[in-house]
Amino acid sequence: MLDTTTQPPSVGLSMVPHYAGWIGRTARSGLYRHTIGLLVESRRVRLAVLAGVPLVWIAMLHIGPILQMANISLLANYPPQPDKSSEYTLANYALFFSDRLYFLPFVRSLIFAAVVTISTLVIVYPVAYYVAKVVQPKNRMRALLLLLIPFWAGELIRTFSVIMLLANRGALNVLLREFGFIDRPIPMLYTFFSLSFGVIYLLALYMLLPLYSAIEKIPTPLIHAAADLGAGPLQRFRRVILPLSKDGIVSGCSLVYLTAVGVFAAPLLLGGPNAVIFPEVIATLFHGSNDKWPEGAAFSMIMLVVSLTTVGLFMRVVGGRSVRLM
Amino acid sequence: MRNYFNDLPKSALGASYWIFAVYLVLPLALMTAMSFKDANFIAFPIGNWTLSWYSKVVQDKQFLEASLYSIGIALATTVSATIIGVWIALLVSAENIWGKAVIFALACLPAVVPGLINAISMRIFIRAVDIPTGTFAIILAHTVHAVPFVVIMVLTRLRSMPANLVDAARDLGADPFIAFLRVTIPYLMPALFGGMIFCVLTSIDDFVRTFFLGGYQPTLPMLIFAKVQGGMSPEINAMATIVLVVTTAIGLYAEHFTRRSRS
Amino acid sequence: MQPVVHFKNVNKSYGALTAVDDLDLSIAPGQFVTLLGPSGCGKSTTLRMLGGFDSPTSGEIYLEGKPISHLPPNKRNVNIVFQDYALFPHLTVGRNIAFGLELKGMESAAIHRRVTELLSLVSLEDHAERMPAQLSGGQRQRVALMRALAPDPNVLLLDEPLSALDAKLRQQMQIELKSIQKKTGKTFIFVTHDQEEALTMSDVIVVMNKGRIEQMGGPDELYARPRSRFVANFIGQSNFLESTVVSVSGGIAAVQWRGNVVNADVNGTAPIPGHHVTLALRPEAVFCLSRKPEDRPSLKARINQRVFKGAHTSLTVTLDNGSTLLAQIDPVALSHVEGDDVWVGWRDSDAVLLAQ
Amino acid sequence: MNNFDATRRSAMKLLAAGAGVLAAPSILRPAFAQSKVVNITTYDKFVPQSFIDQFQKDTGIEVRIRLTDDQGKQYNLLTAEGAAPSTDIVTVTGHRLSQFMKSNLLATLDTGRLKNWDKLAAAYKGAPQLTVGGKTFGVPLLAGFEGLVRNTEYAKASDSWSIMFDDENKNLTSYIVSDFLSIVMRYQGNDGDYVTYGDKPDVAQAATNQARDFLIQHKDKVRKYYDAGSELQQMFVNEDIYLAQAWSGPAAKLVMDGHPIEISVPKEGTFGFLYSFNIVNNAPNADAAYTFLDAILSSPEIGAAMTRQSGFSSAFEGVDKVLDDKERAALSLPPEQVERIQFFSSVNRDMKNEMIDKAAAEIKAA
Repeated sequence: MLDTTTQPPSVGLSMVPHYAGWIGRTARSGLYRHTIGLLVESRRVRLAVLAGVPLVWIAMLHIGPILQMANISLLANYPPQPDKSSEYTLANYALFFSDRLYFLPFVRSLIFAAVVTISTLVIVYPVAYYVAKVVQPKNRMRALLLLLIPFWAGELIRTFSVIMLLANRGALNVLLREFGFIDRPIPMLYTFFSLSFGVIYLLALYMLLPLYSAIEKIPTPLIHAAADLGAGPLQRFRRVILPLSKDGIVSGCSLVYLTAVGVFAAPLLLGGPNAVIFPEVIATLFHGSNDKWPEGAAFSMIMLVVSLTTVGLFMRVVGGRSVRLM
Repeated sequence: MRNYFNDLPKSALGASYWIFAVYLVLPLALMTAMSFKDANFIAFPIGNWTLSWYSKVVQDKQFLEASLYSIGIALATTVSATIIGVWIALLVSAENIWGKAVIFALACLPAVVPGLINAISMRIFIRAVDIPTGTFAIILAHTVHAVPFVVIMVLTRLRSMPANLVDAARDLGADPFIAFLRVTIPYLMPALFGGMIFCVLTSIDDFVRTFFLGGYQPTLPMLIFAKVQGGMSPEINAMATIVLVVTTAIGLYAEHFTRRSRS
Repeated sequence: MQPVVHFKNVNKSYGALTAVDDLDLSIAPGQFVTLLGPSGCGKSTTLRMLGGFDSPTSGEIYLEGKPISHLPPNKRNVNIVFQDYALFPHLTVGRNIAFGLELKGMESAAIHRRVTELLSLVSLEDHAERMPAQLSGGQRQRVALMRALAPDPNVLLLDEPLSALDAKLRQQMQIELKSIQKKTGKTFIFVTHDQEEALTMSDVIVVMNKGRIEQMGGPDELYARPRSRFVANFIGQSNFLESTVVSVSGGIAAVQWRGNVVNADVNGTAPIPGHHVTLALRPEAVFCLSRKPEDRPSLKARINQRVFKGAHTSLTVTLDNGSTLLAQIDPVALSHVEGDDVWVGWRDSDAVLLAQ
Repeated sequence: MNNFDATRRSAMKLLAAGAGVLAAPSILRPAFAQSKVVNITTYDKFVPQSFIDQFQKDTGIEVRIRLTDDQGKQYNLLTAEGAAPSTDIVTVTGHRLSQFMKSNLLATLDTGRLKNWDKLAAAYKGAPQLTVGGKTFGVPLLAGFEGLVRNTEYAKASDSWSIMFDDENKNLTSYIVSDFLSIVMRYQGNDGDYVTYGDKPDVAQAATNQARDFLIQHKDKVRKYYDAGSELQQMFVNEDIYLAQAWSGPAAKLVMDGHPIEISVPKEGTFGFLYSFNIVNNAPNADAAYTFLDAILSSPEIGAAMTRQSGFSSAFEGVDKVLDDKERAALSLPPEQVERIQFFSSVNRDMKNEMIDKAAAEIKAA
């Protein structure tokens, strides 16, 4: 029925693109049609296949270990010991609220995480904006890559490299002394400054990527339109760019906050004597010389619930729709 | 085209970018410089320079084995996390599924549980279900950690996917599975690619989970931690530098590759 | 002849909402059929059910005599051109068109021949290696059409495929679509809310409203003989004259309209004297003369508004009985302006009675 | 949108490579319990590779080393593994030993099965730390103490711990909180090892609190609380601190490397401890473990290698003769200082750990 009087293809045979890929062959093979082909035809089977693996995975490996943790947090003693009872108790949770020894680092951790989150946002926002909107599209990947590469070095190495920079005989102090700005090294390491410096250094990526993807999605003509209507740079930022990048801000802040609450190695290596924060308390309970797993588990549960609730509230108040990373 | 916004603040934005880039790169540059120091401990000034640490590292069988082992684990983690993550994302994005928000929240859970807690609870768990420690357990733990990130990325991409694409494939004779392979997967590729890079990086960087679930073969971070215990020597810097150079080379190659195919 | 598509008492409801209400529709092969109606009238749902993306709540759909209501889309020999084309962004134009053929298991060389042939049908032979993103709107539309035609479906479904194009391109595509349909001889089922598109291309128009068929027929028939007020209003413009039947004879009814007795075609209805009826009268059927004609009945009116529309001029006139009529006239034939008196009237057969 | 193909190809390559790794069954299930294997959890380079190679050749037993960097992690791992450990020999430091023993993680050592047991230096054979109720746990390898470490270029010499609290050293000291608490208790004339507090918890708590309050009062002298020896080394090298309480090993390594560092035992005294190899309870390859431990004891060279790696003195007889002068100098203490070292006991550990941990947390949080 088709009109076949049209000219034959003018391209040579060698230029004939290869059609009929493996998918077509697979789909028509008897084996496929009798196995997967039949399976996916039934709605019910399809739903079971779709839901089965994820639900089992989540139940087993996402919830299972946490439930184990919750279970241990309610035990009087764990690991089980012959001479001690292993009854269920709420004492481990009560301990947290009764002793400011634990409560204080917890509050400190939350405040620290909030400060780090806000600082990271302020530092990274112009950078993300620059890459997403100012850099030419063809160079964007490259500009982004330059910022991503340092994150591939590994947490430990990056932490140590901060030490190399800020120590009394670190690069900065050596340089300042060399140029005669100072006689004695400025103690920068093991202070709140070095701690924030390091943690932001570790976590900036989690802010950069969501911000970048959110800002990149803002149509550039919209910004121009705002300028056309007489909005100055600040107004454009406040009334157009900021609201439109809200999604990215919410996801970036949530990710950085949650990671910062749980950050463990950096405070240990970079913080001064007053930088004791909650994850260290928990780690001490697990690693310390007394068997305090139940307390550690209870504190972990508290930390988990509180940090998740905080982020949940934050999302509700600011109104981000979903967490996104890229 | 006039670019109103860029006139004045452009230079300020550019400066912020470059300052930030220096902030990220400078400490690592110092780290690299230190790998050439001819001494047993690292500190400024560098004094005598040497390449001996590199020759030592390159000949170090343990380092090579640990690197290969880490890469193997990272790749296996990437594959399994991608499969599971896409699967969960598809479930969450499917219509008529009850409790999607709950499933999504639970799928993201491991991302927000601190690593140490995650590691210990996983260790107790795999003992309860009788999985031996070792490669499989490490991959399992790394996968659990990476899945939420894959889910989030894939879900974001799925939400921007025109609903008609799959319908069109079905209409042209593809069953749901073929349509998924032929249309959904290619559409998800940018998200999958990002997710994969993330999986590889978190897996290669992970120490605490690996320690709790690992066997007798050290991964790269375990080896480095163990070496740090004996003192921070330039040898560790040399290792870190090699890792960094290799990953950078791969990253640049990937970028070059995508750029070339785009033009 | 056996209908190629037959909807038999098909219902579709989403919860309390009824999208398609007891649809009964037969479509003969080789026709260009348009489902026309406002948004939410059930035309798209009808199309989706035929395509296999929805299944009827009750009733049965037959394709060439075989029930297909519960077959998945990939098992039906129908293909859709989607409103947004749904071209696969990761495949070249050629591979997009080859998609359905690959799944049919056709070998590579045959696919290549077919793809080239289809592309040449729309003069896009040299675009086979382009990505969809590199094409213009009209080109994408053609590729989507060819992709859907490639597997040689019995019936081609088109879901408002022209709505994304600009006016000029849309007109051009209308002609092209019709010619492709003629060339291929396939049954096209076209969904649109645009009456002009429907009138231009269709062999048969099915006007739908609230999930039901209002009227079905050829474009001229639908235009000239709308059965209901909905159809008369949706296709073209109409004057509606609320009147009472006086008498009926020989297919022409005399009705009382605001003190005047006028004649109208019964249009298949069975008017009963004394009952209330509505007359539909196309503006272009209304004549306006400067003097009272001798040979036909006419009414005196005054011009309210005169609007120049290019090919014709549109007049709004007020009759002595207080009602307003819309008329289309040849601007050369009548030079009267607002406020002037004219005589208006129409041929008996141009006014049609609507079903109540 | 056009880079789909490229990304897909590279991603496919990744997928394929990953699948290949998954498919290799040999690395999926390492067998911990094989007849000819011994599994050891220890530090990097602690057991010399040349020795391992020789041992494997001689006995046909494969040596598998799991690297660790921390006692606590090692303990948690064993605890989590419960009755089915994946390791045969663990490396335990003295101050942690009691915890391992209390949790039933270690097996008693049948010294009769070790032909070379006599090659240990007399002082360490059946050291009280390794002995509970007449039973021996573990082969002592190294001995260390908690010394006062100073940078000889910047910090004055001192014969007393009091220099750690001198205003001159504000923001220039560092210590491991829990370890230093014991020392400060001793400095204040109390029993920092809690041996005598068995039935006097009130006295113990008072002594602990006294030390705690003193440390809180002098918190301004502290630059940082540290955990790992490598941190201490780096702080000294970077000149972030001039003075510290530290385990002798990491400090001695700095001395061996030629840094201006000195270790001493102040007159108030300090504590000493042992590193030991211990066989794990329910060890899957106990026999191979005994063979391995016997071989370890056979030569002073192995002891010397351990000393060089860690900076601690060897518990083996005759190691001194193998070390060079510089190494010997770094390890040697004047006899009167050696006498000030009191080795950690194994009694009353629960009370000690409980009180010290609590006080340490309070100091940090203050």
